[in-house]
Amino acid sequence: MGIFSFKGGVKPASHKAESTALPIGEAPLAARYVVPLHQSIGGTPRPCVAVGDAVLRGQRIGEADGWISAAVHAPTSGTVVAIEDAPMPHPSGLPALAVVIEADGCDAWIERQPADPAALGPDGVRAYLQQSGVVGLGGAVFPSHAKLSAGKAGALDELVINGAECEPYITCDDLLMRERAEGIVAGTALFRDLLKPKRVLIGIEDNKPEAIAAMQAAVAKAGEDFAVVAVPTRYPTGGAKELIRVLTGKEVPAAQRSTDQGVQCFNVATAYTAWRAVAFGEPVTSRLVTVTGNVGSARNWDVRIGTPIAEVMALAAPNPDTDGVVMGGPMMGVMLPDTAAPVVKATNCLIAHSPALFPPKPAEMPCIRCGECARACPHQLQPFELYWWSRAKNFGKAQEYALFDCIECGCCNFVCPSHIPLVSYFRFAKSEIWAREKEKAAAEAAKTRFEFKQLRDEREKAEKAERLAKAAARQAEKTAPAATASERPAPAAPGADVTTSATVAAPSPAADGNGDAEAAKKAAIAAALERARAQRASAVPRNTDGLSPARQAEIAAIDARRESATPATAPTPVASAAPAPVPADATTDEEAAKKAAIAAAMARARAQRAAAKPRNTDNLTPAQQAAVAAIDQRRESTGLASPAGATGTAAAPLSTDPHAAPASSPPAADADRTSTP
Amino acid sequence: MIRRDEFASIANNGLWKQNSSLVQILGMCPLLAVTTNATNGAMLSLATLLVMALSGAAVASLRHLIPHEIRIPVFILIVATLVTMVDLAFNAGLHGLYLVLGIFIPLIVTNCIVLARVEAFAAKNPPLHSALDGVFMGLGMLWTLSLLGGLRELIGAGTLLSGIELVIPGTHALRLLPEDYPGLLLASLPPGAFILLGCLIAWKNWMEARAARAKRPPLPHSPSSPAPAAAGPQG
Amino acid sequence: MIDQPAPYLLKPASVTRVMAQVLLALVPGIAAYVWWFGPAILVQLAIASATALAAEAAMLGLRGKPVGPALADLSALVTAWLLALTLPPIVPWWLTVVAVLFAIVVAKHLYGGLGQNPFNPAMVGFAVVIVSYPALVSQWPGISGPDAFAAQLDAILGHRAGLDALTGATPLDHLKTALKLAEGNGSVAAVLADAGIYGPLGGRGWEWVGLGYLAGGLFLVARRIMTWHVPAAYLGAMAVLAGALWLFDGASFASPLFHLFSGGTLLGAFFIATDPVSGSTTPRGKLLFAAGAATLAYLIRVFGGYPDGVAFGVLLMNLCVPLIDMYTQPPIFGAKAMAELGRKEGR
Amino acid sequence: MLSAIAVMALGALVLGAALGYASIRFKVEGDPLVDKIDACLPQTQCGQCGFAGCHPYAEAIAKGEADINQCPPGGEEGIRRLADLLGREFKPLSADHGVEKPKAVALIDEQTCIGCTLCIQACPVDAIVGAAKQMHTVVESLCTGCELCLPPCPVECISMEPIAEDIATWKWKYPVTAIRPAAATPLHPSPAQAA
Amino acid sequence: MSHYLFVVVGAVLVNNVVLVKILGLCPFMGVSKKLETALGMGAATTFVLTVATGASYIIDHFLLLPFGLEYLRTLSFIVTIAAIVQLTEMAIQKSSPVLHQTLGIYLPLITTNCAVLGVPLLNVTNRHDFVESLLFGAGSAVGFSLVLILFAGIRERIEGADVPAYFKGTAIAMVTAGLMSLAFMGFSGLDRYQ
Amino acid sequence: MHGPQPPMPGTTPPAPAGVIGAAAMARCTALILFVFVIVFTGLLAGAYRLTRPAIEASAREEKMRLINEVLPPGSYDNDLLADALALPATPELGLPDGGQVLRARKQGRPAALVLEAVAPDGYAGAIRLVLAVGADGRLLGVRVTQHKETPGLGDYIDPNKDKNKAHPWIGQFAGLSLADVPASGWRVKKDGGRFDSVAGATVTPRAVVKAVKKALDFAAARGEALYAVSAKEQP
Ligand SMILES: Cc1cc2nc3c(=O)[nH]c(=O)nc-3n(C[C@H](O)[C@H](O)[C@H](O)COP(=O)(O)O)c2cc1C
Ligand SMILES: Cc1cc2nc3c(=O)[nH]c(=O)nc-3n(C[C@H](O)[C@H](O)[C@H](O)COP(=O)(O)O)c2cc1C
Ligand SMILES: Cc1cc2nc3c(=O)[nH]c(=O)nc-3n(C[C@H](O)[C@H](O)[C@H](O)COP(=O)(O)O)c2cc1C
Ligand SMILES: Cc1cc2nc3c(=O)[nH]c(=O)nc-3n(C[C@H](O)[C@H](O)[C@H](O)CO)c2cc1C
Ligand code: SF4
Ligand code: SF4
Ligand code: SF4
Ligand code: SF4
Ligand code: FES
Repeated sequence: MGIFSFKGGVKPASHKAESTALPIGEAPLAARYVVPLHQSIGGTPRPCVAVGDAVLRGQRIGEADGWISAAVHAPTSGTVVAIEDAPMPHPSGLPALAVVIEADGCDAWIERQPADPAALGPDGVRAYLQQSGVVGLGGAVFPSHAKLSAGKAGALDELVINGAECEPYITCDDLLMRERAEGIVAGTALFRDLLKPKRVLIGIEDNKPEAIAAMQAAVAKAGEDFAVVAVPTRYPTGGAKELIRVLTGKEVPAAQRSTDQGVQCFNVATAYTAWRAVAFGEPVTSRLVTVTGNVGSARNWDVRIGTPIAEVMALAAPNPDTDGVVMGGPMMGVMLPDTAAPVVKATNCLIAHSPALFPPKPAEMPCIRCGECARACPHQLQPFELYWWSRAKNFGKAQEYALFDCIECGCCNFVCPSHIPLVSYFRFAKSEIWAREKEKAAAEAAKTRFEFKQLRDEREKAEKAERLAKAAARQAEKTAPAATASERPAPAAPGADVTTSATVAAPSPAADGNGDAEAAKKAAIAAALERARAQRASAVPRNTDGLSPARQAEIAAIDARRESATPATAPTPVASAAPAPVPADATTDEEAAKKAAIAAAMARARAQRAAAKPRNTDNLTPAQQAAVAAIDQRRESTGLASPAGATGTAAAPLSTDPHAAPASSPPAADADRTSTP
Repeated sequence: MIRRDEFASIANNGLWKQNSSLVQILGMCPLLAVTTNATNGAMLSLATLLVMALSGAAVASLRHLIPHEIRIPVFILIVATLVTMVDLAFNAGLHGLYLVLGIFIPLIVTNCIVLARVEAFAAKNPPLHSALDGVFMGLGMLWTLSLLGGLRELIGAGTLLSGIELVIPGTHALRLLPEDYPGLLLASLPPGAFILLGCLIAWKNWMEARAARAKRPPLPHSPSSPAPAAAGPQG
Repeated sequence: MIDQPAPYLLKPASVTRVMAQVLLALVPGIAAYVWWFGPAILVQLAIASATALAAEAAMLGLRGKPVGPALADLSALVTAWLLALTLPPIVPWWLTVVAVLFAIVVAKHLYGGLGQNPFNPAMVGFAVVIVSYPALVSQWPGISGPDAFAAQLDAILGHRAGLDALTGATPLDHLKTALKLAEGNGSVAAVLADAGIYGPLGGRGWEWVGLGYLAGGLFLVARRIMTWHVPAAYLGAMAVLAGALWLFDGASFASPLFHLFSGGTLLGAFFIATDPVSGSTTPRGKLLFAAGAATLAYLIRVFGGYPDGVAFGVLLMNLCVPLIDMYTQPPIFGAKAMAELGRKEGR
Repeated sequence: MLSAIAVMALGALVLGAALGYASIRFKVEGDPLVDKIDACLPQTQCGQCGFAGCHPYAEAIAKGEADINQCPPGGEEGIRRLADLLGREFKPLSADHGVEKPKAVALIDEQTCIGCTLCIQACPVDAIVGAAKQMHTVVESLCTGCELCLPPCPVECISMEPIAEDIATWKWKYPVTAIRPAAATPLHPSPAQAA
Repeated sequence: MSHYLFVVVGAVLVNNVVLVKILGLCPFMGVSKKLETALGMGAATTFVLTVATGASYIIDHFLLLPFGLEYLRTLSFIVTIAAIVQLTEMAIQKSSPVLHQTLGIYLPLITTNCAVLGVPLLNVTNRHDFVESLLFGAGSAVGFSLVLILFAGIRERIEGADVPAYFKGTAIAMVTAGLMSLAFMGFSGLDRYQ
Repeated sequence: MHGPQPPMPGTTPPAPAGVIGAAAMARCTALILFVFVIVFTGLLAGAYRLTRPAIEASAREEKMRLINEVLPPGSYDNDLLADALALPATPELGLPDGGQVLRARKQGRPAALVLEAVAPDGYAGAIRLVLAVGADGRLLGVRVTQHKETPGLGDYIDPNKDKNKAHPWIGQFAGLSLADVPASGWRVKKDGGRFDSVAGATVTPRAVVKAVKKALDFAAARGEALYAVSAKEQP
């Protein structure tokens, strides 16, 4: 087992002894739990309980929303008293949606049923872990099930279990390994069975001899061939990429996933919780939290998710000069704007901050390009260049210098003789770039829609002119009276032709009267068939086919609403794709026939789509779908939406990550209604 | 003919607002190369002024005859002809200065500001306006070049208007600083020219910022403010 | 609630500490200087320091920045000392003032102050005065004990009448002029043996000053104030170039040892080319920068119009720094894997 | 005299021939610059720049008929991008064309909306949904905030709502530096603001 | 032979067109904001300048001198240069529209780049022969490109610097050019063996 | 004028028309350009004719001005410029490419030679000189015509730059002859000779002194012969 090393890194004083003196303590029950729905990377779970519902510990209260998302559970038994925006342990201090549970004190579990991985099969286990809310507890809170499938490179070479815990002050993994090593090994075995790696490596920094011994013993006891490796103590060895480098010699670039290099990395606590979930049927409802810093008694506590941080801090008796609470370690943690915020799955450590413990930073001086930061950077970036360009808001240049390879470990910041808050500049630059990219994508989309609209307007104008000309011609020639029938038989909504028109379909069955061109004949037949089907599909066809899918969906919703609100109006208008049955005119022009054929084909396609999914939202982006759904919900809450709109539709996912927003499935009821004439 | 406001705007543009040297950063080569003293700067500016005024007038008169595609070659032709005439005149009349200014007289042809004005102004305006524009652009150049040249020789050697004897025989330079002033030779060398011009541009920025600050709309409580009328019903 | 971003731990380091160590490292060289050439240099250091601090304070004030912390960083003093050490100790006081003003005002503060200047301020100051007052800046004092101090002070105050007695050519300048005048029949060996201004390593006296700088420089390398790259590449390139020409024609070109120990070579290698702000920052870039600066310094001192080329070499390489840095970025973490990926996808 | 004219005439002929040949040989069509400029514009299509949308404005810039500082929605950032692309000096937003405002979306008061569809026709990016005589709604994520739908509405039921920040859209702020940049020019509130 | 080397070294470094001879400053200031454009402009100018020196030598020696028409030098040189520039522009526009766009208005401005007319005129004053003329032209062009590119590199960097407000932009660029010119003074004397 | 062509929708097939139009257009513009070239060249030629006499006169005057600095105007009565001799390559005068000798005569008798000389070993390259040597071997005057010595240091050899206006350094040579000054005296004082130099800049004067001495030697050796050759037959 070769130990490799990575360049850079720093060695701050570790301050781990303070909180390892006492064993893990069980935090007392709180009266009230605030369980945020968004606790992992990816989609925001949808609440699946209602205010007033009674819940048991381990009961699912938030449903995973997509593949990169994990369920959220009640931390104790009690009553749901609110589903509302609550303060979050987030540097912004902004609130987010949470389920508030008032504990009943019984702390009763749901019925816990161990799962049998063999019976479930790999996919079953992954789904089970997702349902159990197992996410990475090493800090990134990435849903673990998503990391448990092999990558592009095929079979995995190494599975790395991360027990490095390199940040100062934090000891929760240390204590977990000391006291619950067997569970970690069992969890590791579970991961091993899913990923089938050639080797399993458990990396622990050599400043935790007890943990190493405990893990070695547990591995031996379980009879596994996992290698427990003591790695040199240096921050940030615990970073997944650094640990992988140290244990395997492989470097995973920022633009790649570790599985592409045949490695996957999990935190020890993740393995432990996964094992608890599978072997005992216990979803993630608590986690170990190191409470330390400027406190009377530093210790690790097993804390329920959702416990207000202030209550957890109180357990450690903070000293009076405490002036803030840092969540996470002193290198990467964030100062919490509000200690009413709850403990979440990412809360590994709470440090009471005081000026004595963490002296206020000296004033920022200009960068003298001394290069200390570059020497300390574990990713071999040039932090001072990143800083130079981030400060000047030249984000293009910052990206040229690999801004997004920065893992925000803070090493550069730690060594800088000018005390520049480098990481803050990088975070600023990154979030600006993301915002800009979002804006750019939005602009691009707006442009496409704008161009589409222009095209449509033009086409409409042209068609209208053509129609007028033809009508004039017909008048002049005094052709068959059948041909002079009105263009639109009894439109249900008289105003509809103002907004949109059936221009595409207008000249549809143009040539059904004559058989000189084969194409024309075929087109005619197709068009006739089409018309028939369309007529079948809706009693009163409306010309809504020129609409964008978004608008069609909207109209459907509005119609539904109207229907329920004022039942006296016209018979069930439904979004459909009926071509306007414009009577054939007498022209024998081949071109017209061809056009007609195309138009008919298009109309057919559209009609089919419409028939299958009346709410034509399928080609919207998830974000737009989410937006539409949100509108629905708004209406619903103002009592405007139809019951049809409410059935089956999930409650609005107040997405925090628009890109991962759910694809709201169309309500089945609508589909049924449309297909039944 | 020409209206007063037009005249004022042409003059302001040439002398200050669109000053070729400080704002447009065109015509840099003579600006920096010949300003080792005020005399050279002024004389070359006069030559340029002459060319600009004449070429402005010529192009403006001929602008309707010149097809768009070949306007650049024709402009160059006109300018080059005029420059050569000026060159001949200097050679004949001010031979000493002619030798000092060297290739910078023929280089008036490529003085970016000449072609830039012809293209941007004379091609679109009547002859009188164009000639005036040339004159004022030239005057703008004149004061900047003289100022820069004066500063350079003053800092460099402590004198002013050295080389004047080449223009007006019998006169001689003024010595403004004491005889034992050591002189900062750098000012007379190319680096000094660049750095001093940088300072002049900064000075202009400062003047403009000051002017802008003075022109700021007065505070709302000031009675003379015309704005409150438009402030809406609450106001 | 305090509002500070992570990390909450900082290493005890500061710009002041860095600069103070640089100043400290200059002390051995200065001591040797005083020993051989008299205390006039101390007067110049004082003039330069006072001017630098005043100019720095004035510029900070004009730009509306807090004056205190910026003065306390000592960077202006480093600039002032290095500048004073590159000028002859007997130049008139106003010349030192002009040089320092150019260094601090033009080269440093017009670019935004500490850390942002693309050119080495001290060398800008030096170049300005050598271009403007070549005569004054090429008059160096001969070896003199403390007894010459009065005359030197007189020269500094501007009374330069009896100067000829004080001054002598520097070894580099003397060698160059002597070789040129002799028109082919003079050899380096003959010149070096002839005049009493040469020692076993370089110029007499100057070699000790150089050794002082070397000691200080090694101290800085040991304290990790700077890395080995710049001095090593600087001295290496100088030695290789001088050695090659010396081997090619030993009569017309002095030995590498002579070049290493005369002029500003050692000061340049350890204190000037190492300026972190205006120099290159990547490891390979530092090698390139220093080697380039040394090459130019050698070419200028041997073939060019100035007695020594250290300042111009550094300034000319300062010009190239953005490009050097851009093209010598070290590979970042995982770059190899990315390159492999690229290769695979390319196929 | 004659020799001079002859020499120059000869030169003119040769060069003229070369240029004539080249102009045919190297003929190009289209202007990729317009697309690049267009990509720098926010695509709000609001017309505040004085053109019928972003693309026409881009064309005008490319032709040199419009300055780069006429697009308020793009703001300073947009002007900077254009200046960068075109190698020009940055200049502040031209006051004639409006001011930079925080991003907002249109909101239709659904109780008041009479379903006249006028706003639908006005919206350049199809962000309003609804059919005749039915209430209309703005799809928030599609709305660019161009305000073009405001004037046509006969019952004035559309208002602009600034977009509020939430955790997902929250951005890390520019670090406050201890050494403050040069004292900013004092803020003079404009009369309208004060009123 | 070695005197050709000195012609080139002299033109590139010692008597650099921009920093010492002070020619071609408008493009030097105008096209140096970005490295990419500087590279493009450098390449274009190098080409035009080299061709222009060759062409003007031929014109001078075979058309003007034989007929005693020295006074037509300026006129004939500039017209030739304008034509060469236009040809180059068309060729670039065809072959690399991107380059053409980034160079924008500056390509036609090569015509009014003093260096392009100044170098042929200097060739005449210095009585260079054909090879020397070409070398001097190419050397000057390389010198122009060199300093343009270095300057662009520095300007990109000081874009991020906290330059005093009134010096932002052109003013500080001028100062930088001055300091560059100062650095280039270090080369003086290197061509004295010429 | 240049009103736009009315568009004719639908009738003209656009592409071919464009090509034909372009060709015709090209011919037309080429013609216009041609006419412009002819006209402006004509103008220029006219201007040249007008100014030529003046230019020639001032060129002559310029040359005479320099000569008069080294040769007192009254000391000759012939047309100096007409009495010129072209020298082939003359290493004695440091002229590798040859040069010119002017012969001053008074009443037909040799009065003085005006020689060009080059000191190749100046501090920063060659220094070009003009000197007048009387028929008696006495130096009448020396002037530097071209040099690249360091401004402010080595340039005191040029009387215009010399700080000592009353007794410029170059004035030391007037009146000296080989007979007055022994060979060892033709050095700067620092080297034991009789010529002053400025401390810190002795390379330059050394070069000049050496060149002057060589020129005197040359005049002594070849003077007779040079006076003898007629202007028509070249040596
Ligand atoms: C958008 C996104 C998608 C990811 N998809 C996968 C995936 O499909 N499979 C997987 O093994 N890991 C996946 N990951 C996880 C990362 O590759 C990485 O293993 C994980 O974030 C390691 O934690 P760290 O960020 O703390 O280093 C994904 C990460 C992100 C951000
Ligand atoms: C600078 C840095 C330090 C980290 N330190 C640790 C650590 O000490 N222990 C740990 O388990 N994860 C640490 N992580 C998180 C790991 O990168 C990675 O996300 C985790 O090991 C993946 O396991 P998980 O998905 O089970 O959380 C660190 C991340 C970073 C960026
Ligand atoms: C930048 C510089 C330029 C110089 N220029 C000249 C010069 O033009 N002429 C000259 O004679 N000496 C010049 N010198 C001085 C010579 O290098 C040399 O030191 C001097 O001529 C020796 O004179 P001395 O014997 O009087 O000390 C210059 C020196 C320096 C540093
Ligand atoms: C190792 C080291 C070398 C330095 N060398 C110089 C120098 O050569 N010239 C100078 O002006 N400042 C020097 N400084 C000081 C400082 O970096 C300089 O003033 C900045 O360039 C001003 O922004 C040096 C500093 C250090 C740490
Ligand atoms: S450690 Fe600080 S001062 Fe040094 S280069 Fe990095 S950012 Fe600049
Ligand atoms: S925070 Fe980023 S730049 Fe700084 S050391 Fe860590 S990875 Fe490198
Ligand atoms: S102002 Fe801006 S967003 Fe509005 S149309 Fe013009 S370019 Fe587009
Ligand atoms: S809804 Fe209104 S504000 Fe929004 S994009 Fe459409 S027209 Fe503009
Ligand atoms: S004036 Fe010389 S390039 Fe513009």
